[in-house]
Amino acid sequence: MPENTFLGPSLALSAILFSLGVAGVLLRRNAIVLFMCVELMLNAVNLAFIALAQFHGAGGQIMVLFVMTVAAAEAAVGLAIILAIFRHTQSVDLQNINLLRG
Amino acid sequence: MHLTHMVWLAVALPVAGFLVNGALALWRPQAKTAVSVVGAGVLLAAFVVALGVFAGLSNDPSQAPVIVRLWSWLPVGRLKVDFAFQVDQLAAVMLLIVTGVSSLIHLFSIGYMREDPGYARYFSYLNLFVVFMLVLVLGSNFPVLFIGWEGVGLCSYLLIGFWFSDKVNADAGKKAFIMNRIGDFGFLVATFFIWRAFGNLDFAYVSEHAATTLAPGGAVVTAITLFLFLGCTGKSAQIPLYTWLPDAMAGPTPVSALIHAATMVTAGVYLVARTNVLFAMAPVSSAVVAGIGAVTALFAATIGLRQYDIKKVLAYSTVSQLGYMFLGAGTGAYASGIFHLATHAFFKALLFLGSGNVIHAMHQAYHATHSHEDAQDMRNMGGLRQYTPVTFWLMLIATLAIAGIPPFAGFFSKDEILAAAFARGADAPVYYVFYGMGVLAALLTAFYMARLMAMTFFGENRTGERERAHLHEAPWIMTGPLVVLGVLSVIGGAINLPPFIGGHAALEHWLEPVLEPGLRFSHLAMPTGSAEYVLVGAAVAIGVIGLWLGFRVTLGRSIPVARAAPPDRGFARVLSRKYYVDELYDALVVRPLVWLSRVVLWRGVDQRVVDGAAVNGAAVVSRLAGGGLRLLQTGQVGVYVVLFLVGAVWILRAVMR
Amino acid sequence: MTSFLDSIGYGRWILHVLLLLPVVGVVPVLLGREAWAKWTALVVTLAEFVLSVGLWWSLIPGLGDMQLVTNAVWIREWGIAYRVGIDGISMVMVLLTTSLMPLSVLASWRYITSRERGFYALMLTLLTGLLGVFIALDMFLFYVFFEVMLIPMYFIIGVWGGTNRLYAAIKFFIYTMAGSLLMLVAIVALVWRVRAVTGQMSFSYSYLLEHASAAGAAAPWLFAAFALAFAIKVPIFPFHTWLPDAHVEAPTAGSVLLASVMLKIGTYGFLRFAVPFFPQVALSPAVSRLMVALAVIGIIYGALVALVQPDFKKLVAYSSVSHLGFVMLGIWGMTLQSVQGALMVMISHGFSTGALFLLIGMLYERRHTRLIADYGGLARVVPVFSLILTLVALSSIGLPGLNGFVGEFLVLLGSFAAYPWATGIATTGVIFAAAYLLWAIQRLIYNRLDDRENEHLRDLSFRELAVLVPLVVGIVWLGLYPRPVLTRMEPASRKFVEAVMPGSTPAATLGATAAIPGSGR
Amino acid sequence: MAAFVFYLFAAAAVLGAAMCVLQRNPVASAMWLMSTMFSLAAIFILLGAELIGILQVLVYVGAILVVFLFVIMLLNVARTSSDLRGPASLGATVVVAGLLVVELAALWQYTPRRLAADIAQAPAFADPARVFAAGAAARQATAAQGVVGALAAPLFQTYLVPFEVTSVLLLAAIIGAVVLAKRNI
Repeated sequence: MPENTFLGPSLALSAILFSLGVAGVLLRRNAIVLFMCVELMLNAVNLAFIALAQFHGAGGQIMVLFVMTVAAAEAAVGLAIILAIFRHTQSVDLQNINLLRG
Repeated sequence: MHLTHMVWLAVALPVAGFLVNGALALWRPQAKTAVSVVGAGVLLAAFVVALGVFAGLSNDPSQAPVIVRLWSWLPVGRLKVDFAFQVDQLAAVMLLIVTGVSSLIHLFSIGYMREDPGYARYFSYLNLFVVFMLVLVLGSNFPVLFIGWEGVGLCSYLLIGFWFSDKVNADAGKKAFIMNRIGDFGFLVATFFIWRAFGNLDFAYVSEHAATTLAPGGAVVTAITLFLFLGCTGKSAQIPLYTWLPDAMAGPTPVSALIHAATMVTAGVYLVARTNVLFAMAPVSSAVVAGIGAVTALFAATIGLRQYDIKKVLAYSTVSQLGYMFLGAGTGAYASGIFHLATHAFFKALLFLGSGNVIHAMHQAYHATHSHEDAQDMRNMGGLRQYTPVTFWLMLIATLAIAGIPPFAGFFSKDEILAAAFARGADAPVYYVFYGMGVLAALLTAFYMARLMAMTFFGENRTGERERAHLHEAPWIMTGPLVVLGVLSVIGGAINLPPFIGGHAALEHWLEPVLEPGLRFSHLAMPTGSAEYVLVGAAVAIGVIGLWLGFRVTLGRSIPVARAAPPDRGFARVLSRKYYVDELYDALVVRPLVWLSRVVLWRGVDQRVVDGAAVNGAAVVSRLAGGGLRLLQTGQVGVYVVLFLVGAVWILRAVMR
Repeated sequence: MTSFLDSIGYGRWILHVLLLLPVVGVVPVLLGREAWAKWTALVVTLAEFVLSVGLWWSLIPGLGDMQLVTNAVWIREWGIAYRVGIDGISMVMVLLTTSLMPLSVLASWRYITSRERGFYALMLTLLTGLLGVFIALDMFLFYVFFEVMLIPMYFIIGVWGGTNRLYAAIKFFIYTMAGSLLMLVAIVALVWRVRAVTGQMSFSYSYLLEHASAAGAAAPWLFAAFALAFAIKVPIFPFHTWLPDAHVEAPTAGSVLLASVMLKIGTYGFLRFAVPFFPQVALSPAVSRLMVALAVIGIIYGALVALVQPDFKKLVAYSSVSHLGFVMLGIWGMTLQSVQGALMVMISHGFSTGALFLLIGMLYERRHTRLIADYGGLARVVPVFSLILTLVALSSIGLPGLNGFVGEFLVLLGSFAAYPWATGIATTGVIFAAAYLLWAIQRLIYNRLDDRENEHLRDLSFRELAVLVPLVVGIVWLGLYPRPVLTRMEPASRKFVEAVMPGSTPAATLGATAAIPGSGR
Repeated sequence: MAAFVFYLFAAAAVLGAAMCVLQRNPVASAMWLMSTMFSLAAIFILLGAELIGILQVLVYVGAILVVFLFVIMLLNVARTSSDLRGPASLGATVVVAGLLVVELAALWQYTPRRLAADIAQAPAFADPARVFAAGAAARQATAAQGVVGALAAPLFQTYLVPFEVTSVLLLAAIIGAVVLAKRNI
C-alpha cells in the first residue's frame, strides 16, 4: 500500500473540476466551448477513476480507457453536428438553435 | 268434498274465454256472435261451478279452508309460495257474488257494446278481469292474492282506457293504475313485514299463528294492518287515493258497473275480512279504518250533491258506500261489512246498468239527430219515465234500496253497520262521531239519489223535440239482467236478516269459522231490545226525509239544459269541482315530482354534475395537463441541460445521504 | 336426457366448444359474400344455443360448487391455467347469452346495411367474450375475456351507431377500461399477497378464494378496486352516465346485448369475485350500508330520471339502472331469498329489456326516430306491436304473474329483514316504474293518431315476430313457473350466502337430492 | 515531496479549468483546457497509473483537442462579445455548480480507511490492507509485468466484450461524423 494515496485530495479536485465543467456548460453559449467543458467534466471523472483504481485494481484504469474512447466518439459526432448547424445558420450560438421545440 | 276441488275450473273457464276472444280480437274482430257466446257463456259456466263449490262447501262446512294446490310458484329456501286456491266460507260467498254479477254484466254488455268496433277486444279484457278477480278472491297466500290484486288493476287500466284514441280516457286509465300502484306499495310492505314476523305467507298459517307470533296492539301488527289498509285505500278508492274512481267513468258503463261498483273496488273490504285477525289485534288500525271509512262516506256524499254527469254521481255514491263497508270492517263487524258489500253489488250494479240504458237511449237519440249534446249530462234528460219505464221502475227499487228503506236490501246492511258503529261507541267514544258521520252520509245519499231520479225521470223532458221521438226502452238483452238485479236488491236483505225481526243472520253464521280467530280480540255487543228499535227507526226516518227533500228541492226549481246552464257559484262550485282535490294532487305531487326529476335530477345531477364534472372533467384535465407539459419542450438545449443537471444533483444528494 | 348427454361425453367438451365455435364461425362470416354474413352468423349462433341447452340437464342439481371443470396449464410459472367450469349461476347466465344472441342477429337483419361482414364477425367475438367471462375460473382468463368483450362492443357502437356514436363509444370504452385496469391491479396484488403467505403463486379462483384472507390489511383497498370495476359495469349510481349514451347510440343488437348480458357481468362480478373474496370488508357496516344506499338511490334516481326522458331508448336505459339497483340491493340483502331474487331480476331484466330494445329497434327501422313525441295512437295502426309492447312493458314494471315481479318481490322480501327502511324506499321504485313506463306507452300507442307518417306503418313481419315470440314466452313462463330456474340456481346462491354469512340459510328445499347440511334459523 | 507535487498540479488544473470556462476566445479556452489536461496527466502518473497518464497526453490532448482546434479554425468563429448567457442561466449555474462543489468538496477528507469501512459495512474489518487485496494484487502485477502488461491481461480477458463494443462505437462515430459534416452526398 503506497504511503500516500492522495485519495481525499484527488476526489476533491475531481469534484471541483466537474463543477467548473458544469458551470462552463451552463454559461457558455458557444457550442464548441460547451463541448470542451464536457471534455473537462469527463477528465474529472477519469481522475476519480484513477484515484480509486489504486484500491480496486486495474478495473478503474480500463474504465478510463473506455471513457476516453467514448469521449473521442462523442466529440467527433458533436463537432460534426455543429458543422452541419453552422452551415445552416452561420452561427454556433446555442441560443437561437431550437429545432427541437415541442 | 270433490266439488270444492273443481274451483280451479271456475278460473280456467274465463282464462279460456280471454284467450279465445283475444285471438278473435286480433284476427277476426267482426265475429261478434262467436265472441258474445264465448264471453258470456264462459261466465255462466263459471257461475254454475261457483254454485257447485258453494253447495259442496255448505253440505260439509267442517273441512272449511280447502287448499287446492296447483303448482309450486316460488320455492326459495324457507319461502314456499304455491300457486294455490283456498276455498272457505268467505271465498265461496265472494265467488258467488263475482261470478253472478259478472255474468249479468256480460249479458248486458252484449247489447250495450253491439256497435263498438272493439267488441271482441272488450270481451277479452272483461274475461281477463274476471280471471284476476277470481284469483284475488281465491288466492291462498299474499303473493297469489297480489297477482289478482295487480291483475284487476291492469284490467281496469285497459278497460278505462278502452276508447284510447282520445287522451282523456287514456289518462284516466293511467291515473287509475298508478294510484292503485301506490296502494300496492303498501300491500307489498305489509307482506314483507308478515314474512319477517311469520316466515310464512299463507293466510291459514298467519291467522292461526297471529296470536302467538305478534303482540296484540303491538307496533308490528299495527304497522302491518296500516300498510294493508294503505293497499285497500288504493284499490277501494278511499281517501286519500280515491280520485281515480270518478275519472274511471271514462270507461264503458258496464265496466263501471262491474269493476267500479261490484267487484274490484270491494277487494279492499275482502282483504280486511280475510286478514281480520290482524285488524282485530290492532285496535288503533281498526279505528283508522273506521275513521277513514266514515270520513270518505260523508266527503264523497257531499261531492255527489252537485255532480251533473249521471255516472259521476254514481261513482261518488260508490266511494261513499265503500266508506260504509270500511266503517263496518273498522268496528269489527266484518260480517256486516261483507253483507253490505253483497247488497251494494246488487243495487249499485243495477243503478249503473240502468244509467247505461239511459245513456244508450240518449246516444241513439242524439246520434239519430246528429247533435253533439252530452248524453250523460242529467240536465239534458228529464221526464224519461214514459220513454224508458222498465229502467225507471228498476232504478227506483235500487234508489229505495240504497237509501235504506225497508224491506229493501240496503236497509238491512247499512243499518247493521250503523248499529255496530253505535255499539262500538260504548268502549271507544270516537265511534259515536263515526256513527254521526254515517247517519249524515245516509241522509245525503238519499238526497242525491232522489235528485238523480228526479232530474232523469221526472219533470219535463229537456232532450229536445226532434230527439224525443227516438227515445225508447233498451232491448231485452239489456233490461233482463236489470230485472234479475232488481229482484236481488229487493230480497237481498234475506241473506242476513237480523234476529229482531225473526231472521237468524244466515251470512253471519255462515262466515263464523272465517271470522272466529278475530272475534277473540274484539267482541262486539250488538245493541238489542229497545236501543235497536230506536236505531232502526232513526235510520228509516233519515232515509225517508232524505228522499222527500231530494225530490222536493230538485223538482222545485226549473233545470236549464246543459248548454244553457249558468256556471255554479260559491260552495256549489267547490262541490262540483270536487273540492279541487285533483288540482291539489297535481300541484303538490305530480308537477313537483316531474320538475324534480327533469331539472334537478336529469339536467342537474346527471348531465352537469356526474357527466359534466366527473367524466368530461377528467377528459379536460388530462388535455390541460398535456398542454402544460408541452410548454416544457422549448427547444433550447440549454434548458434541457439545466433540467438534466438538476436531476443529476438531486440523485447525487439522495445517494450521498 | 342426462343419459344421452353422458353418452356423448357432453360435460367434457361443451364448454370449450361454446368458446371456440363463435371464433371459428368468424372465418366463414368474413370470407363469405356480404349477403351470406348474416345467414352464417345466424346458423352459428343457433348452433351455439342448441348446444348450450344441454347444460340445463347436465348440471347435477343440489351441488353448490363448480361442475364440468377443466384445468389445463397455460403459464406454469405464474400459476395461470385455462380453468373453466360452471355452477347454477353461470349456467343460467350462459343460457341467457346464447338465447339472446340469435335473436339479436335476427333483429339486425335489415337494421345493419353497411359492412355486414364486420358487424357479424364482431358479434361472434362478443359472444365468445361474454361466454368466457361467465365460465372462466381463472382470474387471468377472466380478465382476458373481460377485455375481449369490450373491444367488439366498442366497434359495434363506434361504427354502426347513431349520430354522435364516437363520443359514446369512447366514453364507454375508457370508462370500463379504467375500472378493469384497477381490477387487474387488485387481482395481481391479491395473487401476490396469497403467494407471500402460502408460497404458491396461482390465479385459480378456488385457490384464491381459499386464501383470500391473506390480503390482510390491503383487503379494503382490493375490495374497493374490484367493487369500482364492477360498479362501473353494473352500473351503480354515480358511475352510470356512460349507459344512456352507449344505449342511445348503439344499434339494436348492440343495445340488446349491452343491456341484457353485459350489465349482468358487473353484478355477476360482485357475486362471484368481489364479495366472496373479501367477505369481512363487504359485510362491514360501513360498506354494506353504503352499497345498499347506492342501490336504493340507483332505483329511485333511475326511475325518476327515466320519467322525463324524451328519447324512448334513453328511458329504457335509465330503467335498466333502476332494475340493476334492485339486483345490488338483493346481493347485499344477504339472505337466500334476496340473492335468488337478484339472480331472477338479472334474468328477467335480460328478457324484458332485451325485448323493449328490440321493439324500439323495429320502430326505429320504420320511422327512424326514437322520440316518444313523434309517435301517438299506434294501437289502431299496429295492434300486434302494441299488444307485445304493452305485455313487455308490464313485465318490466313488475306486474305479478310476469317475470319482472318474481325477482323484485324476492329481492325486497329478502332484504327487508336486514334493511327495513332502505327496502321500504326501494319499494316505492315500483310505483315510479309504473309511472314512467305507462306514461311512455300511453304517449306511444294510445292518444290521438295525429302524425301523418304513423298512419301507414306496417305491423310486425314474420321475422320480427320470430324474434319477439321466444322472449314473450320466456317472460310469461318465468313469471308463472320460475321453479326450475330457481331450483337450479339455489345451490350456488346458497353457497354464496353461506360462505359470506355462515349458518344463515336453513336446509335446502331440494329434499332427496344431496342437500347441503345447512344449520341456522 | 510528493504532496507538494500533487498540490502544485492540482492548482494548475483548477486554474486551467476556470480560465477555460471564462475565456471569451474559444482558442484561448482550448489552450487552457490543454494545460489542465497536462496537469491531470501528471497527477495520473503520481497516482500510479502511468499508462493512463501517457495515453491522456497522446489521445486526449493530441487527438481530441486537436480536432477541437481544427474545428474552431475551420469555422473561424470570431471573438464574440461575451457569450455568457442571460442572468437566468447565471443564477442556475451558481445554484447547480455551488451545490456540486459544496456536496463533493466534503470528499476532501475521505481516507482509504473510511472507504474500506464503507465497503465492508462493518467498522471492525476496516483494515485497508486486507480489504483492498485487489489494489495490492494490481501493484504486484505492475511490478512483474510492467505498466502496460498489468493492464493488458484484464483488458483482453475480463473486459474483452466492452473492448470490442468500443471499437464498433468508434466505427459508428466516424461514419456519423463523415455523413454529418460532408456537404452534399
